[in-house]
Amino acid sequence: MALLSARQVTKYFGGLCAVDNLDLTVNEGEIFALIGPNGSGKTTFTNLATGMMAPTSGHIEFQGTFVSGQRPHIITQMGLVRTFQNLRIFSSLTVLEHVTLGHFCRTTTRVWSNVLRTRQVKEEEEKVRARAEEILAFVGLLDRKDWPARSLPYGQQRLLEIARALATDPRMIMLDEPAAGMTMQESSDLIHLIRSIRDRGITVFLIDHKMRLVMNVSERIAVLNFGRKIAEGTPKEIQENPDVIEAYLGKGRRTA
Amino acid sequence: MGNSRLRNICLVIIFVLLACAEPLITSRFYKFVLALAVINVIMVTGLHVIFGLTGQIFMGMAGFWGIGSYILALATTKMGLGFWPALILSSVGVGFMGVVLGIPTLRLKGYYLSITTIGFGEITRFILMNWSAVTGGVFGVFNIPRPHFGGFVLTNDAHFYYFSLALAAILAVVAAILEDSKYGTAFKGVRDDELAADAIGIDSTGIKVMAFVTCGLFVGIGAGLYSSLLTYISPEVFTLEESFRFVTMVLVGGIGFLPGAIVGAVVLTFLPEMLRFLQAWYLAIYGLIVLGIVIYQPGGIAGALQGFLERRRLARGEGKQYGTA
Amino acid sequence: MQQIVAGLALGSIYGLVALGYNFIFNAVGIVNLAQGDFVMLGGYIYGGTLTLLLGLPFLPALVLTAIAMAIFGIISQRIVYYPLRDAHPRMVMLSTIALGIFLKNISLIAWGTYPVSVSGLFGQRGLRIAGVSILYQYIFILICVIILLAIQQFFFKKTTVGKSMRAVAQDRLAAMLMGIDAYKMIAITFAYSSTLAAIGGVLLAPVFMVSQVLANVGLKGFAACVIGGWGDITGAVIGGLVVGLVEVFSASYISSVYKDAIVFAILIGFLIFRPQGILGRATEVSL
Amino acid sequence: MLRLENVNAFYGHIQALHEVSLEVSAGEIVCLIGANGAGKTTTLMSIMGVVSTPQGKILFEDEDITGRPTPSIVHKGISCVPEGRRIFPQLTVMENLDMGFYPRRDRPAEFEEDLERVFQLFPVLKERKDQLGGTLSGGQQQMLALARGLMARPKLLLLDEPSLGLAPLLVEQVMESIVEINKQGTTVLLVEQNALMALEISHRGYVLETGAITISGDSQELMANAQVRSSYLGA
Repeated sequence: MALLSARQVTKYFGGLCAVDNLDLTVNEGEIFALIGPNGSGKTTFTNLATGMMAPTSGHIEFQGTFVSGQRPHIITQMGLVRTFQNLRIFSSLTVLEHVTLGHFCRTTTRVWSNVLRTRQVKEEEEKVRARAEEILAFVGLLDRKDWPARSLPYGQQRLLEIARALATDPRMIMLDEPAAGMTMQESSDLIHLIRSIRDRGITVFLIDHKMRLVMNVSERIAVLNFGRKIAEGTPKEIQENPDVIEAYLGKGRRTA
Repeated sequence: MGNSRLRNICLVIIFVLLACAEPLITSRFYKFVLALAVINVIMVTGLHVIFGLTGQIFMGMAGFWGIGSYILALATTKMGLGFWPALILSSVGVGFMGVVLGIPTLRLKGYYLSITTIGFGEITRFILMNWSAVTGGVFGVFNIPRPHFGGFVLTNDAHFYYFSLALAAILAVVAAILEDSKYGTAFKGVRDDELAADAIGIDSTGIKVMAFVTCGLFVGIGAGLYSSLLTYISPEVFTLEESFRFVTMVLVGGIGFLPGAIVGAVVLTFLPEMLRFLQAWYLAIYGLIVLGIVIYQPGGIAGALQGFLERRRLARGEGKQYGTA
Repeated sequence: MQQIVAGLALGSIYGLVALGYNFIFNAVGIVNLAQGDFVMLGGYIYGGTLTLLLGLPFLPALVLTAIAMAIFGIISQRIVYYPLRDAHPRMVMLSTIALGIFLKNISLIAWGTYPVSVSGLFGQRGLRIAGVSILYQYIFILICVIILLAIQQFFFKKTTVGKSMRAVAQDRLAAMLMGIDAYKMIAITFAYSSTLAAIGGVLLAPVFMVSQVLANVGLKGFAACVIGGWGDITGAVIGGLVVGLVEVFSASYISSVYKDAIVFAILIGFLIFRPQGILGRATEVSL
Repeated sequence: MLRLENVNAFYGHIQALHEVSLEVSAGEIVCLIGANGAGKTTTLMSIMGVVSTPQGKILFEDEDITGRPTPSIVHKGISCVPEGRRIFPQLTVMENLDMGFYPRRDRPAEFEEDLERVFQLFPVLKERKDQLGGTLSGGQQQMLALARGLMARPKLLLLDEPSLGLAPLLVEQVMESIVEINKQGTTVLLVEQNALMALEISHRGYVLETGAITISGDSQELMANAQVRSSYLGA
């Protein structure tokens, strides 16, 4: 069943066409990857789907509702969350605070009850905390929960961003180059993490350049070039596709 | 800093010191300045929420202050409202101005927001001066009543002082609770990275408007007390320089640390008065002092305190808690 | 016609002030909120000291003011920017505010509270065309600004120093790695933007009187930046002209009491509805 | 040609480099590999004088350059292509190259000659010489960054993560041009995340872990080293 579908989505920046008449469907429960050369429109598509930008034409539906042009926080509340290619960590918050803040949009108590510290507020805080700790344990950061997030090593900051996104209880998570800057070991661990995210019932949409990761973990791949989709299929089909080799992969197999 | 225990200890110490200070000051003038300082503490607590916690450089404090002062002044003298309803009205009124100002934040960030708030402050002063029919124009408003409890009116400046101090303490506690709640974390999240906050489902615009409204509610109370303390107000007080002075209070205290902002408010209320013997030079020197703080102690009082605690911890041989990254 | 020329002349000076903002903004990513006070200082040095006190003729006074302000720009760069170069831009913004407060009050001490009036090169003489009179001073201002812009254009497009200043503005670290002494270029940028402020002050002195109020020109220049689009040189000039025209027309057709308020209202309108300015080329300005 | 002796570097009170010693001889490609945050960029920035190095010694052609201001180091003949390319987005390709020529601006006669040389290496830049740097694609920007670094005619070229964020196809192209640059006589110190790639094109390599050099040697040796293989090559 289609969870996210893009229909004839086009995005212009000035005269430059970043996404060109793109049709894309991501099914519920799959791990889907979008690859392509730099500047081929992958991140732009993520921005369009999560409301950071509005498409010039066309539209994107999530769970059958239009999301294109919606405001970002509404889309996240609908269950579509993303991470960023360049880390965006809250510099003054601790690891645990990141994850509790991720759950903020699912909490219900109001300001005045928070100021009066009612029983509901205390119960809610307890619940949010337990949930945050569960997610931190899931990504393997529980022992660092009281660290200031900015003092985590780079790879762990990436994990924290994923944890923060998972705390919003999403149905689908879009990971924009999660392995960038990760060591070989960390990106191997990421493969397991991505699989277990899917096993929690969350659909995964992945953008990355590390072919070892992409080919290993994804079930379906679409390839973009100059904003247009040039191929779509299983990892095996993609690796053998002459157009993709020509535009993106290259003949050598040196890249990891 | 992010250390709520340190914050609470500092708050207790500050309010105890302020309570003890009143009898120690003998000069009538400085007693008055002390009362002004506590009113500024209330207003700076509001600014702390929007500037310190939410990171929005709000340069229109004079606007909030002016509106709040005039609401109380006009409500008591022209509408015949009692002091208490008028104080609530000024708080709510300025809180509402927070919504009005918050709406532009739907689209504005950084400098744009700051400049819009400067514009807001200047336009407010302009209206207060020129809308003579209502505001009395440049002549201002006279005979603003003092607070009362039943038949007991706080004409005595000392009584007024303790009354304001009690309100300031209550509001500081409210601000501290808010800071420790999930909303406090959300404020800081929006301050650190608005886009990231949006991406995890936080309505950053809503959070900013909320911070503006909270600021307005606090400033409204302080401004009302100001009118009542002086019993006379006129528009030429509410200038851009005053807005800057409030921002400087937060800065001197250290952005994001409430006790720091409060100390900043007290210091910067007294400093210009104490520099008055320098006559024409005093504002120039005041500018230099602010410049010096920004350059040499950018963390403000909070930064100095943190540095001190850090050095002491190191001296005691407790290693850093976190590894390098 | 009269108003158009007056508006354009005034506007071109606002444009100069706006350029002053833009250069510093592009170079170091901060808004120098003391820019208006620089204009005021330029006006005082020219009007208060060099012309009235020393009785210098126009040209030497202009040149001396420009030099004095260029040096002042380098000094203030050293004080308000350099120590804070690695701090958050908001700290620099606040330090420029403090500098502004300092300048305003020091000028009160140095030149007193009474406005200084300076008669321009042409006094109140003017040109009469078809029954309307246009002050020579306004025409002179327009010519000065046009020449200045032409020189500036050449400087930034063709000279190595100009190009390296642009490079530093776009990416300081990369520029340093090219062997460019970035902090020297930043100092030059401050010197240049202060010189622009000084020229603005000198040209405005005969139009307004020189007083602390002259610092309000900073706000007009800021409005010009926003209306034209931040960081954009053409935008700054266009924005300045718009502000100048609006001011002159609202003074003569609505009320001179409200002219500043109207400029402010337009500024806020732009901030809210079109923050990228008329040209809309500049990307988002964020702190 | 370049020698680092027991260099320590600090960010505030956090020590980023611990006693780093390494050597690059003329004509070599030497690579520095390691995880993110291990101190690779800090090492390069210390050489360039961007990070202050209170302790240790950095020698270039037997001359102590520790703590010298960046411009004077560039004038000595070291060029650095920083991480993330950092070309000047609002300058044209030509103006970008012009900036690269800055250390040799007193010899304008050689400009054309050098320009021809980099255009030969990267023909695509010639086609786009009047385009603004920011409008180039990622790969083209990387080419421009390399070309800009070469315009200084450096004796030693420092490259920081030239493959970062590039598509596999482009990574290969960039690596090939690095080999070509080296063949034409420029010594290269290459910092890379992509360890396999870096070791394949380099002569020698160093492994940096949390600010200290842990393993060093011949690139072939490193590729065979069990620890390198498990941590960086994913084998």
